[in-house]
Amino acid sequence: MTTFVRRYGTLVALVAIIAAFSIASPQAFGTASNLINITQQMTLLAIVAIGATVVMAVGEFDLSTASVVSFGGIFSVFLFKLGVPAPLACLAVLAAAGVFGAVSGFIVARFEVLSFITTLAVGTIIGGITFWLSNGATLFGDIPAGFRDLARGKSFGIPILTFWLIGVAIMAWLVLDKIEIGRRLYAIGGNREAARLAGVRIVSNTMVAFIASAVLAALVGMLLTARIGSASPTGGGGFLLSAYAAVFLGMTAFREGEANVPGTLVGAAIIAVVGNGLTILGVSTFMQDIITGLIILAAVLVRRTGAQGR
Amino acid sequence: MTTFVRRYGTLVALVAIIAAFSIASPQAFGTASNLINITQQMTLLAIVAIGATVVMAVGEFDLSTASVVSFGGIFSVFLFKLGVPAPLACLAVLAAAGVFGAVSGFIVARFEVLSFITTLAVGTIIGGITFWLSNGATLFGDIPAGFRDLARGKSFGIPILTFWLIGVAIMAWLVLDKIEIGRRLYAIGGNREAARLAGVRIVSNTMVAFIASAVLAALVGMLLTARIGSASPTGGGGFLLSAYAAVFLGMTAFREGEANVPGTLVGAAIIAVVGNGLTILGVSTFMQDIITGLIILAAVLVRRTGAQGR
Amino acid sequence: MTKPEPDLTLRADHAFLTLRGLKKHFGGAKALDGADLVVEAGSVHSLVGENGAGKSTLIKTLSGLIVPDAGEILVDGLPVTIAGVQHAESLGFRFIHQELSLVPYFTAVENAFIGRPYPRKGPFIDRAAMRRTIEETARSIAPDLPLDIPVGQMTTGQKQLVEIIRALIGAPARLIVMDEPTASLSDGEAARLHEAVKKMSDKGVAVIFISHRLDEVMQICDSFTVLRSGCTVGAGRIAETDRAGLVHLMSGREEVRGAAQMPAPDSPVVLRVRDVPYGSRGTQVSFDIRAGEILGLYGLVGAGRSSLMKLIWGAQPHAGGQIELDGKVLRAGRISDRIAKGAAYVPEDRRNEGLITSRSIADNLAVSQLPKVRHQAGMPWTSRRKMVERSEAVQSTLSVKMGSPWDGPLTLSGGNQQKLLFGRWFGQATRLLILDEPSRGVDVGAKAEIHALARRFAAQGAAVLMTTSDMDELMALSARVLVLASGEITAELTGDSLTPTRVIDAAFQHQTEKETQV
Amino acid sequence: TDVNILTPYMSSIPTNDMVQAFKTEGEARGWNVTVIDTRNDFAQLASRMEDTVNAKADAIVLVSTTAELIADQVALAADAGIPVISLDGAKAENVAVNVTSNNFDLGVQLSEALFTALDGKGNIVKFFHSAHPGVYQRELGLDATLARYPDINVIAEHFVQVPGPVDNGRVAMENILRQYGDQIDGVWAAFDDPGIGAELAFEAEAPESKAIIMGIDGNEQAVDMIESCTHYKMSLRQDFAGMAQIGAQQLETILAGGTAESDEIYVAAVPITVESLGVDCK
Ligand SMILES: Nc1ncnc2c1ncn2[C@@H]1O[C@H](COP(=O)(O)OP(=O)(O)OP(=O)(O)O)[C@@H](O)[C@H]1O
Ligand SMILES: Nc1ncnc2c1ncn2[C@@H]1O[C@H](COP(=O)(O)OP(=O)(O)OP(=O)(O)O)[C@@H](O)[C@H]1O
Ligand SMILES: O[C@@H]1[C@@H](O)[C@@H](O)CO[C@H]1O
Ligand SMILES: [Mg+2]
Ligand SMILES: [Mg+2]
Repeated sequence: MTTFVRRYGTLVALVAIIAAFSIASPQAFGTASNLINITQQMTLLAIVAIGATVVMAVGEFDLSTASVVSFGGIFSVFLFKLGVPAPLACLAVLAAAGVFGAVSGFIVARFEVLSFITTLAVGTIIGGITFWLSNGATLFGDIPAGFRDLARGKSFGIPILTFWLIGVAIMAWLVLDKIEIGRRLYAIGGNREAARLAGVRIVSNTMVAFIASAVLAALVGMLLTARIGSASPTGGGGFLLSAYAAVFLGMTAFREGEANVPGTLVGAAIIAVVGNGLTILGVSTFMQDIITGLIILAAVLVRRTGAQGR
Repeated sequence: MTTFVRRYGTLVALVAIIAAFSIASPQAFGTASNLINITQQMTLLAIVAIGATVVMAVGEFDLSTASVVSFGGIFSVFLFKLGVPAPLACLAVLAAAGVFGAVSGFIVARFEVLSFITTLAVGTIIGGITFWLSNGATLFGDIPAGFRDLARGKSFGIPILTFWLIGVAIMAWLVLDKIEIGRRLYAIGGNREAARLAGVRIVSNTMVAFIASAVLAALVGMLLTARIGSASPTGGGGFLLSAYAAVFLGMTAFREGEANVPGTLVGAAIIAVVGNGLTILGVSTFMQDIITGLIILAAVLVRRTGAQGR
Repeated sequence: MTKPEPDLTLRADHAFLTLRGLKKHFGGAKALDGADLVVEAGSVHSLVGENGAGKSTLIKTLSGLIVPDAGEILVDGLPVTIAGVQHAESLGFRFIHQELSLVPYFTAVENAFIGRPYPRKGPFIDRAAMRRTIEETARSIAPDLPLDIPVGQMTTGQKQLVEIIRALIGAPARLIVMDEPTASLSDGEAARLHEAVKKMSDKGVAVIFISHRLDEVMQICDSFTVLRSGCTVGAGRIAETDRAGLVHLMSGREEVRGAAQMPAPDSPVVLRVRDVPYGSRGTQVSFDIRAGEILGLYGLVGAGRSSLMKLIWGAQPHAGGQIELDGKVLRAGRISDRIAKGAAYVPEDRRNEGLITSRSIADNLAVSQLPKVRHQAGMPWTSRRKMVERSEAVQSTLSVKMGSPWDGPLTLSGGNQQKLLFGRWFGQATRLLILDEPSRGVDVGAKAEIHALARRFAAQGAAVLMTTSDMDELMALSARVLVLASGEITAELTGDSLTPTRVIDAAFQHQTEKETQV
Repeated sequence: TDVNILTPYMSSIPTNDMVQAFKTEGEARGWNVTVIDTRNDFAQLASRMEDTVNAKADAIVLVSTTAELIADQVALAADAGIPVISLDGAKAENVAVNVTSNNFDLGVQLSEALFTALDGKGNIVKFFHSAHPGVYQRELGLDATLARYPDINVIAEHFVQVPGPVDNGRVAMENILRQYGDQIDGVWAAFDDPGIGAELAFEAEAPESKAIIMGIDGNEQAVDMIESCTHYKMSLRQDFAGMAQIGAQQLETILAGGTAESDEIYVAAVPITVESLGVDCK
């Protein structure tokens, strides 16, 4: 029992939180439709967090994420305004993001510059480019309906956004856990020197991780734009810390100390559920913050209780 | 020569940047009064960054920094509005911050929860408290002139804020480099398990580091309020990433891979000089971002060129 | 092969691998200074030399990790430039590096495949096939090794076994280089490794075997090369030399070996351990160590020796019972309390538990004794001058081969790193010395120094508790031995009953019991 | 003539509109206009203000911020003889003129319009952001108006997160809808962004709802929603172009050695509604 709690503590915490809110608000919170809706609300955060998970698998941070999300939104609308057809525009956005990721990954791995400062610098540059593309303004109009449909509406009663989440999560899980490259990324993250001694190519594999993170962030930028119908040059600002919170919550969830996709999903779900539940209960903003902080602490500590003291 | 560039690369970069701006704008940038003014402008960032340096010495992050800065400003004005005398109010603010730091440090060290998620959660709670104290609004009025004088005016032609920077930097440098506790903190940061087995007390020393970081952040919150004459519940938001940028720039500056006070000062100076210089040259915001990012990359890469490839 | 050939370099044309005139310097230090090595196909070749002689550096040139400044490498008589790890792998070279390099979150199975082609089912990794591949090898080398737990949770010895298995699986190798593979193995496991080495060489695989355990070198190797200060000073066939000859070539000196001594019968008890619950079954242990005594702890890999020593050191709180030092009760789980009362500890895994690699040598030597390097008593200011003095004292007493005290410890060779861990306790009035594999990876000369040191501590009235996997060392230092098996003390041997055979029997006792029960 | 525009809120639509409009006005007068944005960071705003003074600019325009928040730096400019004006700010010492819509009045105007449309009774949801001094004034305007409408109830309120106010408003509205559903009669948005989010939530979760949304700014996307006969019924457009124009005129006078007309000039806001846009939603 204690072993169970220790092993799956964070998951247990999620279930407990859902149970508690369901009891507090059976009609509004504890309904199938609300729970389904939460999956849609958590999608954007979760996809950014999955990107962060891949980068953390190689033991690095990507702080350019927020800028890339904003860039993804602005650059797509910028291209629409130029009359570029939607599919082409989407490809261009993802490709540009891929280039940013490749640059960060290359600098980090080839020159062994700390990823923290590298991605902060690259993120600042991307922020500048985004401001330049948008003139600092929120862009609205000229967004094709087909593009907007990427993130709105439902199919079989399930929000389209939820399908994106499922798709990205399965892909990332397969890549990290089921195919060779995932093992290489984790080897680099777990012991870079050992991986190098074993002949794992550090530069190219690290680049792959940063490219994945950037491409997913840009995808989120586009989905956000599709969802709200406009793009702001600072629209991605809110994602960075919450995404890493989700990853770190998830690192305590299943495998100790390793960023992993199922864990990140649990982490993102905790954040989304708490936000949803507290708003439904009408808790004031400052109380929401205090309670959210306490719940996150509790969720990571539940794993720890009973762990041997030092 | 190359060894010199490699060893002091980031410092060389700072000097080069100052030289370049001085040539570009001899009347406005390259004057003694402007350079002195930069030391004042960098003070707040640098003090937050010094706090971050102490936490990074034990190998941890403190992401509650931004919230504590905001808290420091709001709580002091809140106390002034209640009529609490300034010296008492300042002590109360620092003490409260110390308690926050102690809680984070204790959770991180005693339960071995990752500092990233711990301080994010604690920061969220502090943010909630700050909103509650301020009702979400920017507070002004009722700030005693004596308090405001802590951060304005000059003495012997040097801004008062610059004295704060000098004082805090010297203190922190002595603590980290000259007295015993510093060696203990670095030992923990270098190899926590080895330090523990060598008899270094992990919990109490880690708590000291987090307390230092929180107290310095709260001090900055008060100095900020004294400087601009108001306190916003989100006023500290801009400090987090730049402070860590300064620390990471500094880690490449002198001692490889170790956060250190002189390095952090160089890092903070680079950020401040670039911001000041580009504004004086009238470079537009987005171009400022792009150039700032490139300069930071160049500053860390200059250290790396010639370093053996892998 | 009828007539023995004293100088193998003369027969380089028959060799599978030849290294000629290798040079490599790090800053001012010459790690290799004209080293030669000739290895015949299917032979087990021993590379010996003192700590810092350049052995590890030499083999790193073979793995492509280090590019030599001068000299050439010939494979099958043809010169090659080894461009990197993968190139070395493609030449059929496999390596067990001296410092453990494993991914802590990965299991043994996952670690074994890093950098190797994975078996696949469609696009996916075939975990079952991975496990099957390593099971076979694991069975012959280490039947008890848990394959499915993260290696971070394993003992040092178990990790060592994982490294060995890793080098043995996969595409057939032409050369396996083992840099001190047995440093943390006890005789049982080492014997199994020796068999495996034999099997490989029978199949025509060449083995370069680096070890400071000269007895095993004599036993399993065919030929040898001796390095001194980066230079080859001798080579030949093992059959034509002896242990003393090797030692002489390595150091130019003779080997000193002492004998274990019992303390005087009336000497007081220094360490008293009473009813401390320990091990998975929570059995209680009790024992005493008297002033001047070196108590040995023996057991197989994973028997629980290190855990017991850590418990006494206060690294984990114990749930009951009592530990006393000089009659004073030690606070459970409080290391600083023990240091204050004069206890000292040398951990077994120097990289992960011992050294703070990001800090200088001087810092590593001062970290447990910071008040000793104060400018002035009572003030917390640290004196750099005193730190340097302390480093110099350690350097000369233990003959540590090092540059500046402000260099990082990773610039030292493995054996010299080990000496730093001893140096940490210099200048303390030591009452209890806890040694976990104290001479792991140190050369015979330094081993003698370490032994002399342990004896000196004991002679000054300290109690010494030592674990070693090296039977010679055990016999040389301890007149009383506790044997652990699966977390329980299975025997206490002393006097006439203390013989290597009895010790090993007791260590295996539990296992045989388990087997007979099944 | 070097004119520096300083603002902490360049990414907000109204601020941006105003900055662009002023830039056009200034350039037409042959000024060299530089824009500096400090992204919500007031410490930086203070520093950049000092730099501008050091660089000896000829005039400073503060946009969307209260000069009181950096009073010392404004005084520094005054000492250096550099005129400071503000747009969308507040009256303050050393500021020659503040051209603005009266934020408190905007709040009252919005509340009146919403409550009248609800016939003086009903439940409303409030989206606010008190951290912004101007937007906070609107909240005070709401409070003052509420006192006169006892039958209007604020059943839920949400502090909008910036950056990302649209999506934040949307998620909050979705969740509030779960709890209150049909009980919601109106949405009061202190600025258009969360109102847009609320409309998106209604579209997805409660298209049949009779609730109406009103906001402030005349944000393009909000106007588009009003025009499309959604729940969005009104947005108060601040006349940013007008403010910029008046501001530029005043500054021109000051630079020519004259003085500003008054220390504060109000520019009236224009309600944008279905009627004013001339669409038929029947
Ligand atoms: N990265 C390095 N930087 C500086 N000096 C080094 C470095 N690596 C090795 N050396 C030096 O080179 C010499 C040879 O070291 P090496 O590790 O090859 O010795 P070794 O024979 O393997 O010793 P041991 O038996 O202790 O493992 C030593 O004096 C060591 O200090
Ligand atoms: N960090 C850990 N987490 C979980 N189990 C551990 C850990 N360290 C050791 N163990 C287990 O505890 C048991 C005893 O380990 P211990 O290190 O005391 O053995 P040992 O006799 O010193 O072995 P070795 O010779 O390999 O060092 C082993 O079965 C090991 O698997
Ligand atoms: O006046 C505007 C507000 O309406 C809001 O959009 C935020 O920015 C301010 O400048
Ligand atoms: Mg070696
Ligand atoms: Mg052991």
